Amino acid sequence: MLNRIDKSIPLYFSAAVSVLIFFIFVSLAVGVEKTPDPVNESSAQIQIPPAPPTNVVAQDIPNDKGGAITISWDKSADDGGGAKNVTKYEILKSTQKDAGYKVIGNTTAGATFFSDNTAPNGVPYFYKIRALSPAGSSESLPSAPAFAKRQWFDLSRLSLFILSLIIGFAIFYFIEKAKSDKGLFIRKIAGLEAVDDAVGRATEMGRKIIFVPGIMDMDSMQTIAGITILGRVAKLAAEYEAKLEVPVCTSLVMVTAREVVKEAYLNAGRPDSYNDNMVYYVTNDQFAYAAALDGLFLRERPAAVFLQGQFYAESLLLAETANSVGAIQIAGTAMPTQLPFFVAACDYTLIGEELFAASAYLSKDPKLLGSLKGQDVGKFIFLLVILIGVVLLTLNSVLGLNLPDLKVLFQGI
Amino acid sequence: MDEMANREKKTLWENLLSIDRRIIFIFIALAIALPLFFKTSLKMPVSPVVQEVYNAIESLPAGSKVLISFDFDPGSMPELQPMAESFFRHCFRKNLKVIIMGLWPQGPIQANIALDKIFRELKEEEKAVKVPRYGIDYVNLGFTAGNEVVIDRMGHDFQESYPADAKGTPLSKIPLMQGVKNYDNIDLILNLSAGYPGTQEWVQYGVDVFHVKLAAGNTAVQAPSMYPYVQTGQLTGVLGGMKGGAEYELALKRPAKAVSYMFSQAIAHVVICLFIIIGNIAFFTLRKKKTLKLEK
Amino acid sequence: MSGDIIGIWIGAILTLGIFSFLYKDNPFYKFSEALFVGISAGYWFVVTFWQYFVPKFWDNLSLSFHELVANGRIDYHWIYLVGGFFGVLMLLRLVPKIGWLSRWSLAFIVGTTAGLQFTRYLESNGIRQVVGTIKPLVVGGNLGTSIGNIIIVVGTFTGLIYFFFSKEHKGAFGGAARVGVWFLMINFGAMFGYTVMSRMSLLIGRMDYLFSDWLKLIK
Amino acid sequence: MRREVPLVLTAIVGITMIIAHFLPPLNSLKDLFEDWFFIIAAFAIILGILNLILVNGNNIYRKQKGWPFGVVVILGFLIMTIIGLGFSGGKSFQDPGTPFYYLYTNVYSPLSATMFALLAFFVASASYRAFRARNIEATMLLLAAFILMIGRVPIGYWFSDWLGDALGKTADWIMDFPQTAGQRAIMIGIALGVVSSALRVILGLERTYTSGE
Repeated sequence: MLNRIDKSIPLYFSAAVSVLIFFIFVSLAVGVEKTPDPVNESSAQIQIPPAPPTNVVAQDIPNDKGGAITISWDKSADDGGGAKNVTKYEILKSTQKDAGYKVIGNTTAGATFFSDNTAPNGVPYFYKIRALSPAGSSESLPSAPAFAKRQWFDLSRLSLFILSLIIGFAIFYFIEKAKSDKGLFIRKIAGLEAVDDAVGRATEMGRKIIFVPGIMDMDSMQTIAGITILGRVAKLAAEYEAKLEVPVCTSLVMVTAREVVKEAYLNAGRPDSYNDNMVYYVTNDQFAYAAALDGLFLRERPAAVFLQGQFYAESLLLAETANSVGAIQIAGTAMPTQLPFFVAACDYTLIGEELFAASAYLSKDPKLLGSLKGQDVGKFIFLLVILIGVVLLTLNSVLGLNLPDLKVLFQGI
Repeated sequence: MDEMANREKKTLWENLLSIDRRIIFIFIALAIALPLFFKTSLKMPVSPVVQEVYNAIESLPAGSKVLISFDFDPGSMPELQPMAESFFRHCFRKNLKVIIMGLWPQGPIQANIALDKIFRELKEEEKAVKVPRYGIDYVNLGFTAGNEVVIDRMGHDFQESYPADAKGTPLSKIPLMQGVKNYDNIDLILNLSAGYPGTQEWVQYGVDVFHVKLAAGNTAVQAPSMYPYVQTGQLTGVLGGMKGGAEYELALKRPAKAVSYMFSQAIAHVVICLFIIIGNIAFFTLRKKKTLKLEK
Repeated sequence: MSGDIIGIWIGAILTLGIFSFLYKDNPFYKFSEALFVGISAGYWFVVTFWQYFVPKFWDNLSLSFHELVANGRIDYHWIYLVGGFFGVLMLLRLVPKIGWLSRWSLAFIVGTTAGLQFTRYLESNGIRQVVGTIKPLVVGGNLGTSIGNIIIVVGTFTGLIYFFFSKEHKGAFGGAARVGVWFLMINFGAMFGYTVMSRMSLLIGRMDYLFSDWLKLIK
Repeated sequence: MRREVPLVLTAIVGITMIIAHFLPPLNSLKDLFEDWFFIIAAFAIILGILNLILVNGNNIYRKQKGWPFGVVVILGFLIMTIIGLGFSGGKSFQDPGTPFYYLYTNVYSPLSATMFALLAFFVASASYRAFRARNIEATMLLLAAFILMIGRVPIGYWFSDWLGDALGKTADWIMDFPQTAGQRAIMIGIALGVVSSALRVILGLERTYTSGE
């Protein structure tokens, strides 16, 4: 055990160092925050027509594919102050500084910016803002020319990019490392230790195992995680010769689940025990699906019920009914709003991240287990960021220092 | 102590611990149903987050355009439908123009159900007020698939997501939609939300990107995760669940369904809490007995 | 008008049918359940057709078809044919010999989901929450905020420690994980309690439907 | 072909999606792929429906236990579908006055809302069973739930304004601080879980659904 911790220390250390270097790099890149110009509110005389908007600035919208310019201005003195009679602003655009302006849009009073999404890349445009009131209108001076640009890399997502690389690399590294490292330690996850018992119990009692992979479609990672768990459970069921039933909520999940279960039976050496009717479609509707499952639970009295995937309000409808027929329930979801109900009504609950770890854990495949260790590196990095960030801010607050706020790193996100 | 009495008592506590859940069900049904027959309205302050929503609508001049996105299904009707009705009452009372849409397939139907009710109410109660006309005072754009992408596309141009309204009439032929290109021409967005996509997406893709003014009504489950947005001003205000709906009705000075429901709500909570207390008393009494037995 | 009254009677009877499940499974519930499954499957089929298939596939293709016929131009809407191609591959499952081609569509879907959610979750569930936790532990002159911040930082920190997989929960590490579990428990309890309100209001809604819309006992 | 194409396709599509997030010109790929997903799902729903009819038809044909309910399922499906596709005015099938709207409001909607409302009962029975102060963890669960339940409704106001306010404030405080902290830990964990699973899928380590045969 000690030996293993020792081995991992250099990695944690190098992860920490790379994070720190990254912080310094980005802090330099982000630089000091500009202080906003004070708004000039001195000229509160009653004027007809309203005072023109001032300080019109047109800029390319950064980090987009181009084609858009943002225009900002300071409010007319009569908007919210002075005569208070500005009703709206019109935005005018032209390719020449002094002529050819056309209205391209308008905003309500109080607004101070507008996005022009009709600016071809590379063409310089001038903008004016016109303040309107019942008494008349007045125009601002034209802005400096601006042109839309296409950016190839979204700099506001740089920190996310680097973080993705670091965590992705850590996971990849441990997957590779695990191929040679046999004695990887993974803590026990109670809910998953119970899977064997649940399947065994179903076999003994001669009752069914019902597996519910959530109510969402294949465009959710939770559904995919649920279905990989189904693969492991189906293999066990095949080995124990327990009866498995998988009612599902969407067609794509039905197709995928059939592939998985068939494969599992094949791997367990019992392809003959598989038939397509084990996995069947009920309805796409959340509550009709719950109604059908509740009826099924009461009629079949399954020995074990697995609820693994993305659940919404039907979570407790399913869990309470299955509980009332005495089934062992192993639930798992990454929906924070539904976890409380599973915790209250089920025997075991996989909480959030444990759902995603489950298939790796059950497979006992060193490569997959390695990826769990990679996840831990990610957690370590997050903990480190929180720790450093909190310490810096606390020092600022207590000692009145002016250390950087780490939040700046993630500004664009 | 008498042997017999002791044994009887024990069974009582044990029975309580493994009580048939149908007994609990009966109590809950009564706790909800009976109070409905009493016209009791509970004392209740209008919280600031609710008052903000009210002010946002109240401060709009007549003729302003309000976009209401219906992002829920019949499951959440009891919580969100009273809010929808209050919003419509308020908007029509102020002569605002209402544009209805939905990110959930069933949302626009829910809007129609609420409108149906409001129109009947208007005809019956306030004959003087003219019933809003389709296409002029309100329009229903219907549902379009794509979740938050819809919000984003509408920020550029409504046409990108809604070439036509729910009836298939091109937007260009609807009087109300004249001069409405994107959010820049909308004065306020209201969102009734029961999950994803909903208020969070409207904040992230509507407010953060296009700087629209947004107020919302949420299910009680979802509302607390929206409070941070209210704190930062990204969200003007939020009505949370039936309670939020009731407070809004009070602010509007037109108590309707939600207010009368609050009494049932309170009684039901008391009943559940009593059950939990009884359960724990039974649990501890039994445990004490067991340890006593062991000591003997 | 009579249609409305019949409608409310149908709705009320089906409502009672579902409620009868609370007592025990019975034919009345079975009927309501079966009707619900059938009707809802039909509902989603119709919705899928009119609101997904037609606008996303049919409308886009007919647009590009018109463009081709009218102007002889090949516009980019043809790209939706790729989606249709994958869709047809799915349907090939009905033909046993070439059913395996449907796996291409599954592969596309699974790949898209994995790629999309990788960045989405890292951003909104990961970084945003980390940023939200970076708070000063001591805020001058404001005890309430200070205590609140300390609780958030300690809770998030220890909660995260609970999720570590490759370290045994022993010693100081185990102690921290234990504290983390307390915070998880408070979270679960609070969320549960908070939700009760919303669940009760659902039942109130149904009771109101029965007593005022149907029986007209409450005005 | 059977084994390799799906694996390669998953990897290419997955990596493209990740990269597209960082390259603005490719951002719209996300929308396109999502549209494709909807199209595939729209085609695939036919498979589910056929399966539904097959399962119930089989029950009816073999006169298995409860077969009359199979008839109800199929009839319900056919009625809704035929009315929705053919007799409710095409795209505006959800407008008030159409037969589809009638079925929606009087059959679908009450069933859906009642099923949802069963939760009121189940919340009560689950909390009665689960909220017992067995140990420290369970006690925390119990206390948090109890305070929130009382604090969220205006019960306190029956007795006095002060009590109602205090209870409400305590409930808000729990939601704002300890609850948020626990929630954050769960959410950050989930982020890493998703990242790791997504990577395993893209690398082809978890591929049960696209290999075999």
